[in-house]
Amino acid sequence: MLDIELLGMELKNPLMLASGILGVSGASLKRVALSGGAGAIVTKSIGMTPREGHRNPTFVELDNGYLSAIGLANPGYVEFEEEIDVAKAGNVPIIASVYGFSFREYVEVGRVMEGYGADAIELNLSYPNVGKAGAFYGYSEELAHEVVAEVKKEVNLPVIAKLTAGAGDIVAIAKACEDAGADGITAIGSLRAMKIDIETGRPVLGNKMGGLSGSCIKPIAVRCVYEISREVSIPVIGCGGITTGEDAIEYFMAGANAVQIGTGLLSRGITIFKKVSLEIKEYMEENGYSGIDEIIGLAL
Amino acid sequence: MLDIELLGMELKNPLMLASGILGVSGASLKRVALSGGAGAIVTKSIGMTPREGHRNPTFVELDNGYLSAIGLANPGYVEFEEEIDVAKAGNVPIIASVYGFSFREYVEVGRVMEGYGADAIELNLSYPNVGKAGAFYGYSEELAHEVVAEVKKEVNLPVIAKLTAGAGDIVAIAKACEDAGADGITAIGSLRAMKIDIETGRPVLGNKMGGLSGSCIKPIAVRCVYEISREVSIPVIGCGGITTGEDAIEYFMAGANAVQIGTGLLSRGITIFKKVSLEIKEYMEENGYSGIDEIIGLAL
Amino acid sequence: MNTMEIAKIKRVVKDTQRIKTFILDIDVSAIPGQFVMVWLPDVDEKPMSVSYTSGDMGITILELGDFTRRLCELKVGGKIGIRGPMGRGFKVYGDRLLLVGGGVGMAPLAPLAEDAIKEGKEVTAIVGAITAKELLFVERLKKAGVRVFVSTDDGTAGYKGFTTDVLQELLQKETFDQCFTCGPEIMMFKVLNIAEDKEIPTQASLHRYFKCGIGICGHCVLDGTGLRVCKEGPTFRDKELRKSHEFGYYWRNAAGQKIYFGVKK
Amino acid sequence: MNTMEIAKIKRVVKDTQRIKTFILDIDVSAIPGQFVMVWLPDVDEKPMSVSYTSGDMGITILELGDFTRRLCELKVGGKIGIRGPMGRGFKVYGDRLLLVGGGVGMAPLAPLAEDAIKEGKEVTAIVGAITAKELLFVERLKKAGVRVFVSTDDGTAGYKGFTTDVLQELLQKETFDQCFTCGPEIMMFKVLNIAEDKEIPTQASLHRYFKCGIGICGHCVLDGTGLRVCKEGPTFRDKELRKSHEFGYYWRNAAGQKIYFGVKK
Ligand SMILES: Cc1cc2nc3c(=O)[nH]c(=O)nc-3n(C[C@H](O)[C@H](O)[C@H](O)COP(=O)(O)OP(=O)(O)OC[C@H]3O[C@@H](n4cnc5c(N)ncnc54)[C@H](O)[C@@H]3O)c2cc1C
Ligand SMILES: Cc1cc2nc3c(=O)[nH]c(=O)nc-3n(C[C@H](O)[C@H](O)[C@H](O)COP(=O)(O)OP(=O)(O)OC[C@H]3O[C@@H](n4cnc5c(N)ncnc54)[C@H](O)[C@@H]3O)c2cc1C
Ligand SMILES: Cc1cc2nc3c(=O)[nH]c(=O)nc-3n(C[C@H](O)[C@H](O)[C@H](O)COP(=O)(O)O)c2cc1C
Ligand SMILES: Cc1cc2nc3c(=O)[nH]c(=O)nc-3n(C[C@H](O)[C@H](O)[C@H](O)COP(=O)(O)O)c2cc1C
Ligand code: FES
Ligand code: FES
Repeated sequence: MLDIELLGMELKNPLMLASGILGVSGASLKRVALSGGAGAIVTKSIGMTPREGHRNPTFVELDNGYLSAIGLANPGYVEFEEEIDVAKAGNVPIIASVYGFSFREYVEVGRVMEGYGADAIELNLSYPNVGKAGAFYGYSEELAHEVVAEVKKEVNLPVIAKLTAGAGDIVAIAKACEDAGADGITAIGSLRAMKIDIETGRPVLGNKMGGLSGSCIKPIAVRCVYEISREVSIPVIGCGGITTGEDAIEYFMAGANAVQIGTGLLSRGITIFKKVSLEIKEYMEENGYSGIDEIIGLAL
Repeated sequence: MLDIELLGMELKNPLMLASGILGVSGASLKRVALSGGAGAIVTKSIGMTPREGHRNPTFVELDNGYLSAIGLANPGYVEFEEEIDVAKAGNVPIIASVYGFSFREYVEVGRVMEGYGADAIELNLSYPNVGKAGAFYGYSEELAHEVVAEVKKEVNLPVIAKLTAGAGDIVAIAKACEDAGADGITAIGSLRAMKIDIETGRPVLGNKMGGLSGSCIKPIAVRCVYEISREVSIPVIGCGGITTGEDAIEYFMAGANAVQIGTGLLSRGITIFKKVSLEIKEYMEENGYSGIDEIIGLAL
Repeated sequence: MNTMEIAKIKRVVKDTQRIKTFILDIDVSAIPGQFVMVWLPDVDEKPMSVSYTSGDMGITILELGDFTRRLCELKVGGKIGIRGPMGRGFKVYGDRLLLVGGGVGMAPLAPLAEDAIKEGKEVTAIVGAITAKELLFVERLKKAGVRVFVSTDDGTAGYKGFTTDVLQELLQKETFDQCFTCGPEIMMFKVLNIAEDKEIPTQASLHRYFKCGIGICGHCVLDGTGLRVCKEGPTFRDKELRKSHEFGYYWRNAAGQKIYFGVKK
Repeated sequence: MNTMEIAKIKRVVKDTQRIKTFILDIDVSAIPGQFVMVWLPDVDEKPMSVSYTSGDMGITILELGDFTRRLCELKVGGKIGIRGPMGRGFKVYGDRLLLVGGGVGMAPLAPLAEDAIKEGKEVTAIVGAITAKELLFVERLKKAGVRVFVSTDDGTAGYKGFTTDVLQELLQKETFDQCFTCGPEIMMFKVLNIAEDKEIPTQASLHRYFKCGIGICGHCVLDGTGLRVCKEGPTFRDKELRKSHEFGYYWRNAAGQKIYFGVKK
């Protein structure tokens, strides 16, 4: 009932683990797939060299969301081969998230991930916390177009561009990515934000600025998915603030072909994928739907 | 203890009513000043011609914020003269918010508001819900520069540019406004977002898209204020999600010289300005501060 | 929190040629005089008084413009969105109550009457309409034990003329502890004047153009007082209305422009 | 919700040359074995075991790198941020308990011992350090009624050698219902092996590089099991650790790269 086909991959349900969430090691990814019930897993964003990331605090809980500034900490693409190997035992499609400080780096890491046996590549053009990586490319139609085009030239896997709502016009950027050959769009990454502790007068995050995730960004993310879905013909993957089946259904109705779940794991545990799957099923049964495709884009 | 001087205006406290909140008539503005205790009041955004705005629903309460799409409904600048007259009995500075569909309209309405005796002008470059008004100008450095420069040429009042975080680089836009002669910056307006009702599969707002306000946008708005304060030398007015003294203090620490309160009125009533003033005072007394200026920019 | 709930229509009653009552499958436990915002997806959302306040809630609609026409097309099983109950309901404290309702203005008054009778109060109602076929809730009131006077503009039932004529006559002979009124604003304005002469405290339920319905946009604010009809109202005491030079003279359209009921004051 | 609280330092105790205990003005009611994330504004935030778990909470810090040096400079009245208590504490069910602590690893074990004694259990502790002056909480344990064995690498106090040597000897003569250990991972690895031989169920408190501390970033996850040290840990049962080929062999640095304790397996 929940199974979908997406970019040539067979997913038992349309719920993916979002990048950067329990995604830095194979053991972790495998657990989310097997015990958690995710339909696909996206790895932590991987780059050319090992990165320690920002100093702590790298994660703060807010009243209605979460701030994070991990700083793209990752072991680098060389050491990540073993992690992908281990993650494969999770028996669900693996989407390798890739970041770079140059077009060349995106291409290089993408190629290597293909070699490791990833099922698709997600280009992180949405990360708000590291200078010339991520959102830097996602803010500009030209840069977004070029990075996608370059990767497409050398990588044969489906390529998904993950975008940010911080860009003035996310629809224009999504179209630029589609033009450049992107096979799908993920919307959205976390939004640049901060928290100051008023007792000490200091920004709480080690990096001062971080990315806002969680239920507070959902209305913005749903809007992005809705606007993008109307303008592109490639699949759109929704992301931002999903904790329940109702949240996911809202995304499908806005035109999402699949969704990713990140910080929702905090309130509902690693098995959130199983729980949300059940909730979607219940809704579908109550309302007489027999396949996810029947609700996709209903609100458009 | 809370009084400030801002752009030549004397405010009994640094808490202003945000534009579009109870701001469409003089009686309403006067009540917010007298019973509410606001230090200054910003009018609804006024344009050249009467506008009925979008169809209802124009306002929806979400889990941790509010969506609105009033659509710049306003009686037009001709009829607004009486409203400003009535509002003056509130005995606090009146900031006239102005929008236009062209540079000329911004200038024209600004000039007329000056004639009506407003104390300052706030250019709405942040409104996300009406095509070629508001955020349209706030998304581009060039347009923002030009609209401010044009208004400054013909209006002698202090001119404040109200910006949106939807712009790719709000700091660049703030700098463009400062270059063009803006006397202050308000950050931020509501953020483009939407809500779909999953029982009916329809977008809830009459306009489908709306602006997100309330506590969920505070971390983004505080970040904008922090980043802008570091780069401009004109006063910055913080706006977004303020409901308590602690919220306001966070903005001051991020560099805001004053703040605006909008949807906070829903949870704390019209007297929110009095309540927040008291909470700020308490904090200052406990921590040994004697003036607001001592906490402004503390976290920078 | 004031979130929207999707309700199903359980029953539709055709009260008059132009008025229908919709009974929904939700219980909002409203105080008579409170309203809900009624959402018709892709069409509009407007305030409606709760005409059945306990148990399954009801709203009673006069077909007027586009929104109410579309609403009145709905059948049993149809879904609408409901936000509420909102605003301030009527406040009853006396023992002898008088209600004056014009047209669909009976909607908030009928549940008020029923509740009052249940609490052992004596209720008299003056119900007016253009014509006999448009009289609303007369049977409902009688069944509840209300003494009912009727007036129609065309004389097809009861007194030929206005509710205010009946009111004036009635108050020659009797007095009441409280008066409640809902209907065209000109009528309510007159009711207030007449009742004030006789020193009967009166509450009126106002209609204004609502956008947010929750007290934030300011489009329903009354001049002179700054009070929000959606929040401090829609029911107001005579004393509150006396402070508003707007009441009885003008209202504001969706743009916030003043629209005078008659000639400009 | 796991929000940060700002705490004031009420008391500073210099436990050894390199270890200090900070008593704060907040009560987090932690279970021994749980940790808090300690924030030093503008510096860093790191996990620390709660060493005084009821009443005013305490943490006990070994000066090691930049963060702990800056922390140890703080005086009474200084402010730090605290998130927690977090993670899973030790689970006590037996009556004869054995604790094996190395260095600052005594931090979570001391409150465990005190609580157990209060509940009438028999507690034996093996406390190890490099040298006599670095022995932590020996007096505290004795005062609570714990039977204490001491070992130092240099023989300046108690047995000259490792805690594991004392353990091996002790288990020749006696047995226990449960064993708890915290300290260098190589030590804990050996303790597990020795206790397993004697069929004594053991719980160990692990150290890993924590970023989020709350179970979302994945940086502290153990290979082989996928368990998060910050969430399913930091205390683990021997059975859980046996499933991880990482335990005793390597950890991951801030970048997530494997760092081997000794030679690569
Ligand atoms: C608190 C409150 C309770 C209400 N309860 C009910 C109810 O129980 N039943 C019911 O049928 N209606 C009720 N209304 C009115 C309802 O909300 C609609 O305004 C009305 O039904 C018109 O709807 P429409 O969109 O179909 O017509 P429209 O197309 O909006 O209007 C038709 C005509 O009515 C005029 N009009 C619209 N609004 C106003 C106004 N506020 N004052 C004066 N003239 C106006 C228009 O100018 C137009 O000529 C209530 C309104 C309020 C504020
Ligand atoms: C659950 C938990 C509880 C803890 N409780 C305490 C406690 O009660 N008291 C206390 O003093 N410390 C405790 N720690 C350790 C503490 O969090 C810091 O890692 C430690 O104090 C080093 O801090 P630093 O930044 O000053 O030194 P750093 O500069 O970070 O490190 C100094 C040296 O230690 C090494 N190192 C750092 N982290 C690890 C690690 N995870 N494994 C192996 N080697 C490492 C570094 O490589 C370096 O050589 C705990 C850790 C965890 C995970
Ligand atoms: C701790 C953390 C780390 C993240 N790291 C990455 C990352 O490396 N790459 C990326 O594309 N997104 C990253 N994100 C963003 C998430 O993938 C996701 O887009 C965001 O959290 C919004 O989804 P949510 O509201 O479901 O959490 C990270 C988010 C968090 C909370
Ligand atoms: C109902 C409503 C109407 C608004 N109308 C305007 C407007 O006309 N002009 C404007 O600049 N901002 C308008 N705003 C945005 C607010 O001024 C403010 O920037 C936003 O609500 C964020 O502040 P808050 O979180 O305190 O509400 C409106 C907001 C709401 C909720
Ligand atoms: S309708 Fe918005 S304040 Fe009343
Ligand atoms: S430190 Fe982030 S999951 Fe444990």
